[in-house]
Amino acid sequence: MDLGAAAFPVAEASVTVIESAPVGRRYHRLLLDAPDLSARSRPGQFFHLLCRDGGGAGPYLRRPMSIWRCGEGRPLGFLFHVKGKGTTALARLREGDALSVVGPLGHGFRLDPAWRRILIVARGVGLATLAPVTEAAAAMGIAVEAVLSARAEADLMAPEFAGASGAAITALFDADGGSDVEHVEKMLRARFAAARPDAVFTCGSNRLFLLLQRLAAEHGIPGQVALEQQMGCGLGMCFCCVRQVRDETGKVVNLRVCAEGPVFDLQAALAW
Amino acid sequence: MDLGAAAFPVAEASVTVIESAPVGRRYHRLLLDAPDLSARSRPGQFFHLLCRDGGGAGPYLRRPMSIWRCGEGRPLGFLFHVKGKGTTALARLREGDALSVVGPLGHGFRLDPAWRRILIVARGVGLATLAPVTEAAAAMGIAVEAVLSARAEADLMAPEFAGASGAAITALFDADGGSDVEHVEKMLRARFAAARPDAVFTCGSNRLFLLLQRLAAEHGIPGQVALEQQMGCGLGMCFCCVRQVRDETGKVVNLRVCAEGPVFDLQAALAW
Amino acid sequence: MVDLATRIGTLTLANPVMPASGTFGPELAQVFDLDRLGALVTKSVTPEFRAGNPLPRLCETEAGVLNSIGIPGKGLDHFIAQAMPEWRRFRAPLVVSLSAPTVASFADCAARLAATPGVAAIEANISCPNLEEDGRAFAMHPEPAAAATAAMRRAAPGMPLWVKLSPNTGDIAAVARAVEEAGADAVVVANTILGLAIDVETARPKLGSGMGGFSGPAFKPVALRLVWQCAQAVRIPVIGVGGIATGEDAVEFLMAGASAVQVGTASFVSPTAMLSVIEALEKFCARKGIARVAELTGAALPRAWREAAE
Amino acid sequence: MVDLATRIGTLTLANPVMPASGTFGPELAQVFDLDRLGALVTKSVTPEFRAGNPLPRLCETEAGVLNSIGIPGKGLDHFIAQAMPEWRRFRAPLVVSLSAPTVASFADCAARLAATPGVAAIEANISCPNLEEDGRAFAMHPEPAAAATAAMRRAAPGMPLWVKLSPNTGDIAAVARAVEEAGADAVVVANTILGLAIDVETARPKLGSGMGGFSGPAFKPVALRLVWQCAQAVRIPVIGVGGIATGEDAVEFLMAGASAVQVGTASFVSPTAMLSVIEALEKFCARKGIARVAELTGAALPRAWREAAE
Ligand SMILES: Cc1cc2nc3c(=O)[nH]c(=O)nc-3n(C[C@H](O)[C@H](O)[C@H](O)COP(=O)(O)OP(=O)(O)OC[C@H]3O[C@@H](n4cnc5c(N)ncnc54)[C@H](O)[C@@H]3O)c2cc1C
Ligand SMILES: Cc1cc2nc3c(=O)[nH]c(=O)nc-3n(C[C@H](O)[C@H](O)[C@H](O)COP(=O)(O)OP(=O)(O)OC[C@H]3O[C@@H](n4cnc5c(N)ncnc54)[C@H](O)[C@@H]3O)c2cc1C
Ligand SMILES: Cc1cc2nc3c(=O)[nH]c(=O)nc-3n(C[C@H](O)[C@H](O)[C@H](O)COP(=O)(O)O)c2cc1C
Ligand SMILES: Cc1cc2nc3c(=O)[nH]c(=O)nc-3n(C[C@H](O)[C@H](O)[C@H](O)COP(=O)(O)O)c2cc1C
Ligand code: FES
Ligand code: FES
Repeated sequence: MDLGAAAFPVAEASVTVIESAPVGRRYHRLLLDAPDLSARSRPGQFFHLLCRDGGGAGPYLRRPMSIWRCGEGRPLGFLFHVKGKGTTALARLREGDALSVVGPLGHGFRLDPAWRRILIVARGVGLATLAPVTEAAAAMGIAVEAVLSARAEADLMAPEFAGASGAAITALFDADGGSDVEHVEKMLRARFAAARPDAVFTCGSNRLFLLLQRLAAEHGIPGQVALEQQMGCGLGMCFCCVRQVRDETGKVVNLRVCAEGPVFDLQAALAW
Repeated sequence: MDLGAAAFPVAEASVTVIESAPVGRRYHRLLLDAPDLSARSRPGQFFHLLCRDGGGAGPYLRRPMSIWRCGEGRPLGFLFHVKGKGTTALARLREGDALSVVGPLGHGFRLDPAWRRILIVARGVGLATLAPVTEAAAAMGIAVEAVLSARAEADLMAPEFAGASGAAITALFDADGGSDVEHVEKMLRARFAAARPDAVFTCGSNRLFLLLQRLAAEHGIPGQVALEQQMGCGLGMCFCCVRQVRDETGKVVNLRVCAEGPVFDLQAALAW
Repeated sequence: MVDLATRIGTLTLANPVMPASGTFGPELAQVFDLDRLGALVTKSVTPEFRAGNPLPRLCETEAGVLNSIGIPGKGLDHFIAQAMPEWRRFRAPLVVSLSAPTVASFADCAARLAATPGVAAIEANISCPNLEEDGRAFAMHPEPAAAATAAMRRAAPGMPLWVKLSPNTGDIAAVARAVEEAGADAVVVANTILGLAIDVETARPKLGSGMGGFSGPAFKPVALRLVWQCAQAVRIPVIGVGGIATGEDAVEFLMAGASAVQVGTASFVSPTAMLSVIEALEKFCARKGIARVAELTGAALPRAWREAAE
Repeated sequence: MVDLATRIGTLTLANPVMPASGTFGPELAQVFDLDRLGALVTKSVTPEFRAGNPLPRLCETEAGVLNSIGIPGKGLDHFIAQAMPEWRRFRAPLVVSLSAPTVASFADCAARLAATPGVAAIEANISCPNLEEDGRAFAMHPEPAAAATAAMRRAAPGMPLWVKLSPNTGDIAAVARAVEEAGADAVVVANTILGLAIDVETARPKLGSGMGGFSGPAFKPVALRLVWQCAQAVRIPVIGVGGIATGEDAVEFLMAGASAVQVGTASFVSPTAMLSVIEALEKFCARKGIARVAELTGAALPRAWREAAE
């Protein structure tokens, strides 16, 4: 955790929804009035959200959600796939409703000021997790190239990804075969040859993760991956959210996505 | 049950709220668009309401609620005290929301066309249960006198009681001692002497019930009382809603408020 | 067209959905055609008149209810003379739930019910106190459960005999095996589990009689586990009950090894719940391309995984 | 000012609210000052390294959760060497939950914990499989429960010893009496109850290991009943746990006979739940004019009614 200076770095707080809007056919975004939490949040961290609609209906447990927008003086934002009970309740929230959040949680992405250029490979709503990296990189003068893969054009959400970062985006769609692993491999190899990135980042697809892991290893490029796992407590207490990760000695151990992650070293993480 | 002609006299139906409004400080009224159910409902019957606010939040079991307004071509209405979890959820419903109702249930009041004049004694929200009697009596040319007892003027709801029936209302308030049993007894005795009613009706207060039972017995006037009891099924299946009632032979038996009631003979019912 | 028929021993039901004892009565015919149910199950009948327990008899909890009704009723004579003619108006098979204070009384009553036209099966509610064992429920231990079952079996040889087990035992599989060996045709799993709620304002239990039986959706994970354990312990059919409110709930119970299901508390919240369960079961099978609902039975048991692995 | 202090044997806690084992860790210090709690309770420590159970390890139900975490951990040596220094940073008394596969191992581990500075009490989690009894949990029957308790009592004579009981037994009062006689200073009632959930799309249990432990608000009525039964069976303090999420829940458990309460699953939904419970308890007592929270203990038990009646 990036503990910062606060005595209690993680807050349980009730905050107000300032925007709630559908994005494309299957996604939704929420902006929250939470200046203190937004300022404390770092790209790659997440919040644990109590998914209760305005009337109080929703599933018993909280749902983990990556920070999509954050920063000093900006609303705290989430962008999510409306999938099951929890996200459906979240999507029913309206401007002015209260939302209980716990966070910021977990370890976020690490950006090295020495880097000149990074490459992001994201699929589906994985782009929500990586979106704040583009802005943070831009602010540090690091150029961002992104390869976004989606089912179809309506699911791409390129503006939601890039924000004001000016990232250069290549879009791949299932429909035209553009997102096939072989095709992506060819494309990435060409990129690596043309302008080798200083680091790679990924989230949202097991197949793209495996591909990027392999190519990055081959080219000796460091990388980071944000993993997902079902959560109970979100804080590191229940041990239900483990993923297999290789430790320094190469041994496979179970690490908690909420506490040791959600961002892991690209080569240490195992496929899921 | 007044079964009527329908194959299934009791419906489980989702109906639409057409009005939802507070009444005084502690009460609330709901009007529902349910033409068929409203036409089939009789004064003294009740519905079992699923108390879920617009968001689906509310207690697990339904809540029994007397019919306050009903009839051919009229909305189905309920008037209730906002008391606990269930009624709070009900009061949160808004115009256009759906409400699941089961009913009409139970045996209502019986009115004899030969009667000329009846007397109603109600306290608090008990008047909601007796309100439709005034209108039914008016329609049959039976004069209605009503004695309404309430904590304070704001809780009286005389217009909610009388509707368009033209009932003659005497109001009694706790504040000025008007609702003391001794005072009510004196008043009722004077009425009985001046213009003996053909029948008496009561709901809402154990003390007023006992008083009316005693006076009616003394004067040989038939009467009816609507009882309340906590319910599970509302249909007669669970036996949780029993009250002690004297059967024809004078033996005290447990009868189900939902199935044998909620309206019982004034002399047969026992105090609670 | 999905075949919804299910067999419980010699009895074939048109579909696997029926009410749970004590949460059902002919009164529900005011709401829908009861002949659409797989079977009808009466509230428990006792040999003698019983007034029932003190009030309040029911209280609400998080997603469930506690009850302590106390099996009020007018006794077996009255049941046979007055209630049976009413039940015979329905075509769906009638299961009479029977509760008695001694082994001998269980046997007597079973014989009388077996001689009553219109009784399709007896469901023995052995969760009641056993007067010969200090009031401990028959269903708590294998021996008294088997004794009651064997006595009923002898007294009513031809009559389908279901035995309803209790969650208030440390080893329900052992009880299930004991009643199977004693001649039961099916086990019904399970009755309510003992629970308690306290009114903090009065410092008294919320139910008039203190503890009560816990049921409803909150109880479902426990009931489902009991069905799963019994289905692996016996060869006779298991009838699942506890917290079932939706078609999906029913599918879970069937997959855990039940051949049929009972719906109890859910009917209080939605009197038409059983119809919804039947319709949803049919839709589920159709969507999954399952021709007979009976194929669902046990589909999630370890033995099914092993078979799938072979 | 309400006096919130509570006594568990020789140990006095500043207030009766503490976490339930396995749902708590030093990580919660990121959210609030853990020294505001009556005690700290570690997740169960086992003698050896354990990897834990297959995924998924948790699933949601109606108002509750099922878990099958499998007590992953690095073993007792690591706990004493690495975790204890971290725990010693807190001032609230530390209760170490201990789980072991044999009676001898329970005794060994208890002796080692008794020799470790900073351990205020041992909570023996005897719901784990007993390798000497075919894997049946110690807590299922009085004899093995008493054997484990007696062995720990001998191995760690001066150390406060709490024994955590399981709902998965037919007679928890008998188990409570047995561990009391074997020397326990308190019983913790109760661990999770066995439950199951099935994914109807895949026809597989929702938890990787099949059945799991059921906890949360849906479990509360059963846990409260277990506390009520144990409080009437033993003279040692009972610590209540199961579904507690609010101050009112805690009052119910105290009135049912508990001297303190533990909060488990509720902390997942609200990490500050324990603070809310402490504050609400204090407010409740103030409103009712109760000077000491300890007066609530047992206020709803039949013996309290009888005393009131006299
Ligand atoms: C650290 C982290 C960050 C995430 N960030 C985002 C994000 O920015 N946008 C987004 O759309 N999704 C994100 N997810 C996934 C998101 O948490 C799930 O989609 C969500 O929990 C689904 O809940 P549901 O009730 O709608 O779906 P259901 O399918 O009904 O959920 C059932 C259960 O499965 C769990 N679950 C289902 N899918 C996932 C998943 N992919 N990861 C973890 N648990 C899951 C739920 O939490 C719940 O416990 C993130 C997950 C993690 C762990
Ligand atoms: C046949 C019948 C007709 C009724 N008609 C009306 C009416 O027209 N207007 C009105 O305001 N109230 C009426 N009541 C009472 C109404 O049902 C209760 O006020 C309501 O159930 C309270 O629910 P709650 O969740 O808000 O309160 P809570 O106090 O939280 O309820 C807790 C439990 O107690 C039960 N309960 C509480 N008070 C009563 C009561 N007086 N009668 C029965 N059960 C109760 C609830 O149903 C619930 O099970 C009627 C009751 C019955 C039986
Ligand atoms: C109000 C009520 C009364 C009950 N009465 C009986 C009964 O008389 N006999 C019996 O065997 N079970 C009785 N039960 C238990 C149910 O038949 C069923 O086993 C239990 O409620 C679990 O199912 P459910 O969760 O679907 O309600 C009763 C349950 C309730 C809620
Ligand atoms: C995820 C999880 C892990 C648990 N691990 C343990 C454990 O290691 N040792 C133990 O004694 N109890 C364990 N428990 C049981 C709890 O301590 C507690 O007894 C139970 O959850 C009931 O309380 P609750 O409803 O407040 O959660 C665990 C419970 C959960 C939900
Ligand atoms: S969610 Fe509990 S440890 Fe990660
Ligand atoms: S409420 Fe069930 S019998 Fe009346």
